[in-house]
Amino acid sequence: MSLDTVDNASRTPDVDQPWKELGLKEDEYARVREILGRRPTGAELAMYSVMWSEHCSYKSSKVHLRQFGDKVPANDAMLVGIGENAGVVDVGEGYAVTFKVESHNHPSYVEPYQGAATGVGGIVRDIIAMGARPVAVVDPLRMGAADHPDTKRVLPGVVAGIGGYGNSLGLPNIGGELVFDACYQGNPLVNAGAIGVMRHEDIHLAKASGAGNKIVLYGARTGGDGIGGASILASETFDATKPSKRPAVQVGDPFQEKLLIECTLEAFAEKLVVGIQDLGAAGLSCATSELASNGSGGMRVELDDVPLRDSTLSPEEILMSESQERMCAVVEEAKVERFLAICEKWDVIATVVGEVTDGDRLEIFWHGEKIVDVDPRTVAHEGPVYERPYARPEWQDALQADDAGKLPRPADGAELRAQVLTLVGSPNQASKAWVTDQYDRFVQGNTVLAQPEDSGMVRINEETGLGVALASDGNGRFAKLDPYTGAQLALAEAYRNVAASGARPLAVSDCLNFGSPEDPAVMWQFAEAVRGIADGCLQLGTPVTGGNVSLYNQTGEAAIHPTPVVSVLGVIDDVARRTPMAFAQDGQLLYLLGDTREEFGGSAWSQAVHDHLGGLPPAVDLDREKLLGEILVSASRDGMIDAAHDLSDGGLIQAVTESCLRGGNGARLVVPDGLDAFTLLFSESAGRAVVSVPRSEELRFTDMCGARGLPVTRIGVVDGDAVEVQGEFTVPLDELRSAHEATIPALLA
Amino acid sequence: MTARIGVVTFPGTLDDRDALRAARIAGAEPVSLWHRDKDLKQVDAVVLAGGFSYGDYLRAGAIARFSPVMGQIIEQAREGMPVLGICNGFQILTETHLLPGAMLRNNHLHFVCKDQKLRVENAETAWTRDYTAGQEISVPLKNIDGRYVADEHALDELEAEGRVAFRYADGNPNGSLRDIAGITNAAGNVVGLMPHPEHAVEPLVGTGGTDGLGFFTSILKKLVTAS
Amino acid sequence: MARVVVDVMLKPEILDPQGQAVQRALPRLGFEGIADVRQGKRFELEVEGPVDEAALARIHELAETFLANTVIEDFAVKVEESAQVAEPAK
Amino acid sequence: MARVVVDVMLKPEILDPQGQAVQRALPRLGFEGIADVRQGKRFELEVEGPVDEAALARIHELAETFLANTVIEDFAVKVEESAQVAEPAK
Ligand SMILES: Nc1ncnc2c1ncn2[C@@H]1O[C@H](COP(=O)(O)OP(=O)(O)O)[C@@H](O)[C@H]1O
Ligand SMILES: [Mg+2]
Repeated sequence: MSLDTVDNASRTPDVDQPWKELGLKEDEYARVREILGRRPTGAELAMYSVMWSEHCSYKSSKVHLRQFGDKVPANDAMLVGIGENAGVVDVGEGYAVTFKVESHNHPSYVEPYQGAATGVGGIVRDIIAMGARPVAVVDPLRMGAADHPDTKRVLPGVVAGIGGYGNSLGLPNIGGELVFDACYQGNPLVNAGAIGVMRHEDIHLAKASGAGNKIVLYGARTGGDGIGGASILASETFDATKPSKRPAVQVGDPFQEKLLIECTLEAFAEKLVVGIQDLGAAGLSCATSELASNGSGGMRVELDDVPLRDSTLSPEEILMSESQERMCAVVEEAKVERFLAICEKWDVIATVVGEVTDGDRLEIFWHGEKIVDVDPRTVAHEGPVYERPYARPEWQDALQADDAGKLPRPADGAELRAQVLTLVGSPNQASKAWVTDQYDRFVQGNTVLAQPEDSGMVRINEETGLGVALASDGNGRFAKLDPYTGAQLALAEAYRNVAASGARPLAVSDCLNFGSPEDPAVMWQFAEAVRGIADGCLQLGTPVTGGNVSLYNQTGEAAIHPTPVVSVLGVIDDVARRTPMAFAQDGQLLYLLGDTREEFGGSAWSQAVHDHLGGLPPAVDLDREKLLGEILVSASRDGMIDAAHDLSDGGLIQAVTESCLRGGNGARLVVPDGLDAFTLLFSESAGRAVVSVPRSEELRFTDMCGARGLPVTRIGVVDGDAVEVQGEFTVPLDELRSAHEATIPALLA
Repeated sequence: MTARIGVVTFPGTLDDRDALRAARIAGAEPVSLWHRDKDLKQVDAVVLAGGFSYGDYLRAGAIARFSPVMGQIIEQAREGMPVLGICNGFQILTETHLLPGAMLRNNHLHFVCKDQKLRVENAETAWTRDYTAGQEISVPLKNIDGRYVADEHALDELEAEGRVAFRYADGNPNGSLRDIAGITNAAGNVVGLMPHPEHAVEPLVGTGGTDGLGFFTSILKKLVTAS
Repeated sequence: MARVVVDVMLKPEILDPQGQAVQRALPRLGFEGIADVRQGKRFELEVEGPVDEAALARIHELAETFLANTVIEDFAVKVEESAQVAEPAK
Repeated sequence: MARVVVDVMLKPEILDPQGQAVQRALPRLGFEGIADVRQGKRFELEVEGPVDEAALARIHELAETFLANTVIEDFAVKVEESAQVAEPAK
């Protein structure tokens, strides 16, 4: 097949093109022709099709995501907002922090180890592309039913992949989630997040400006793996003689990525970089068109200069390849030599593949012929936008009417005790140490809190103790019952987790995992969840700085539960003041903060004991969350509490169990007036936390809560080596521990 | 004048900055060494830190052993310069045969990260003098290739000569033969262990203990009194 | 008892970081003239009973569904002539 | 270009948990009649120039000093008859 040049395309308008196989719709292809005023070349078609895919263009979600920009709360901390590789916030002392969560769901189902590993690799490159040193990763995970045989294939592979990649990069894993539910059976969710730290002056953006500046491609060679993986395309369409079915899963090379981190940071430190972009989904198509369209000029790229692993690749394939561990930097001509020398020092292959021009076109050449000549904005930013129809599904009413409050409750103390053991040993409430022990949480020597604490916390300034905390949460069951409230509950929980550790919540990133946008019911769930997060962030004063959308998590007609995962980043002036979750001191008083109501819809109890999902999720009161957060942060700062644990799924008994086991101390609980034992232990009312208060601080603490109007109830004391609920039952810690810790290892043995 | 402790960075080394920090906290002057250097910058002792040198793709430590800096380190170690290999550093030391045996994939096949109790068996090496024999310390363990193996004869010899420097004290985390967590050469200047003392030098971070600091204070005292 | 060997290698178009690491180290060790290195896995299965077509078909299936992930790997099943494969190092 | 294969296996007396894990999984997958599984590494070297005695001797040395750790591993060097080894999965 002869080369399809721009000239050729103008001369042969009627050639049949494989736009359909590449995933474009008829009207999208027509629009490409209209934009170009001719038919696209094969290379241009490749670029438009990957960049206009759902994954890269956000064409179904864009109209909703705009709310994150429209409803931004006033917040001085925001330095870089939505639209860049990751958002950046000011954390004080001249430091800035960037963080983001992304999904790698589909690849992780097909090849769990490499799919998850390359998910970590991708998010870490987003962080370095902002100019930051990555300092930690997190991994919110959702798997099919715990006892399903395929879970045994997927989960260990995913965990090994996340560990294998993150551990090899030297990034402590400081948090995540593991939730099992049959709804994720064919569509496990592998979300990976990362945090990076930089000085304000080191913030870098993805833009190519300054005519004459060079485009340097560095990192791994480009290979034939993962071509069009973003839009899950086959590549045969380009040339039927090529090896068929190029796999859309890539093998990651964490060693190469570690070198990329070090050499990129060294180049930043020497101020050699004008603009920078990582290569992720849509590879070079994305990097070149985004760099060019964010900058002031045009760009010219010589595709022949791209270092290849496979010399038979066609230009279309080179443009679409998603080979991992590659970055693209814009460097002034005079600094190119030094940039290449740093790459050489780190054994990283680096090549000048083009330059910034003073025009406004992105032009790509192959064997001396022009094969791409486009306005880069039309590729990167002016893709299709869909107003997909959405509608509240008919079944929603019936689901909400199936009230969990009507489920049979335990008849006596003995049954209550049995249900407590069932709950804390159920797969979703059981200890996740089997997973987290496979992650290095100590590397870099700055980890203050990690699993199983409420949030992960790392120190960023050794001298002053300045630190940041991150928590990621989501509850698909709540979101299924009511997506708006469910999304706000995820936000509230992450916010509360950060505050419980003593850090002040600052900013939000989200990863929105949903079914097919072509289903109006799913689209409604999505719209409601986005609205919930946007409204919630406005009220809490924490801006959304970025995020990721993963759609089509669906097998046949059955979509996953709507699963918005929300990450909240917090800051703490001195990590010495962090609040751990362990009840470490015998004799300290236990206080429950917040109101406890009869709220069991979507609760862990309704799942673990009755396998039930119905009713309404707990009510959200974000003003209350804010107040609770302020109290928790003040109490930590002033040394009034020694331990705090937020209450979420599993309610009070889950929190008390975890804090007791962590500290190796028991607790004696008394049911306060106005509550029954069952509701006290299992309700999942939001806006609550349990704290352990030294007797000397009791008055000061309760006075503070009283003065601020936060309900505070004394519920017991840290004591002994059992958890006792007075008048109901006693469970020795050992028994709780084996129930809590044995479940996951047994499932995966 | 205080002692200069060099920490080697191979491509893929991860805990180099932690080891430099630990040396500094102990009062030494930390010095960065680069894998391509042939010059050891007049350091008094060397730490080979943890990580995945050159990706550890062939075998942990196998490629690092052939790097330029190792030539000098091997030579000077034979002449008595103190060398501490932590985790990947220990793996490198076995690949160079400065220490006997080899490290294999953990018997449970998983990476393991935990707070590990160790018993100090030999408190007379250059790196363990600030401990007492039989003392139990707690430091982080984190690796996937941490299973120490050697043939029976070599193991017997290690035991007979008191060269088992550390043993796992609260359960064997990886199937290491005879619970061996770390060993020393006959002269006591070259010590390797899988757990990470450099992550246990500050009360707030890591496992929150400072049991690992003794490695760095031991060497400092030895070097400063010797000079 | 017969030995059946299953070799599993990454597909040619897939990045092989392990093989690359070995190859990059060769010049430093003074080895030249090796154009490419790929690293894969070798499984040695000791099979009870006769290694007939049926047995091989089953091992083929085992390789395809379990030992290899055919999204990224190819495999080959071979019956070992002699049981003595690896030569002990001297 | 000729292909030389180096197979590296753990010595028989050394515990091979990877092989054991495969073996333990077999009954669950419905496979019986496999008495033992060992897992090792396979290196495929593409050699430039003739694979004569001298070349093989050098590869033998490479295997002994680098590809295998003879404290724990045995190795075998073989010249591949045909270049087509791994059969592509269907
Ligand atoms: N759910 C979301 N919420 C907020 N911002 C989002 C969301 N999804 C995507 N974004 C933003 O849109 C931009 C493009 O996203 P993405 O394509 O994932 O980034 P990248 O190209 O770095 O992978 C980013 O700035 C990202 O933060
Ligand atoms: Mg990006």
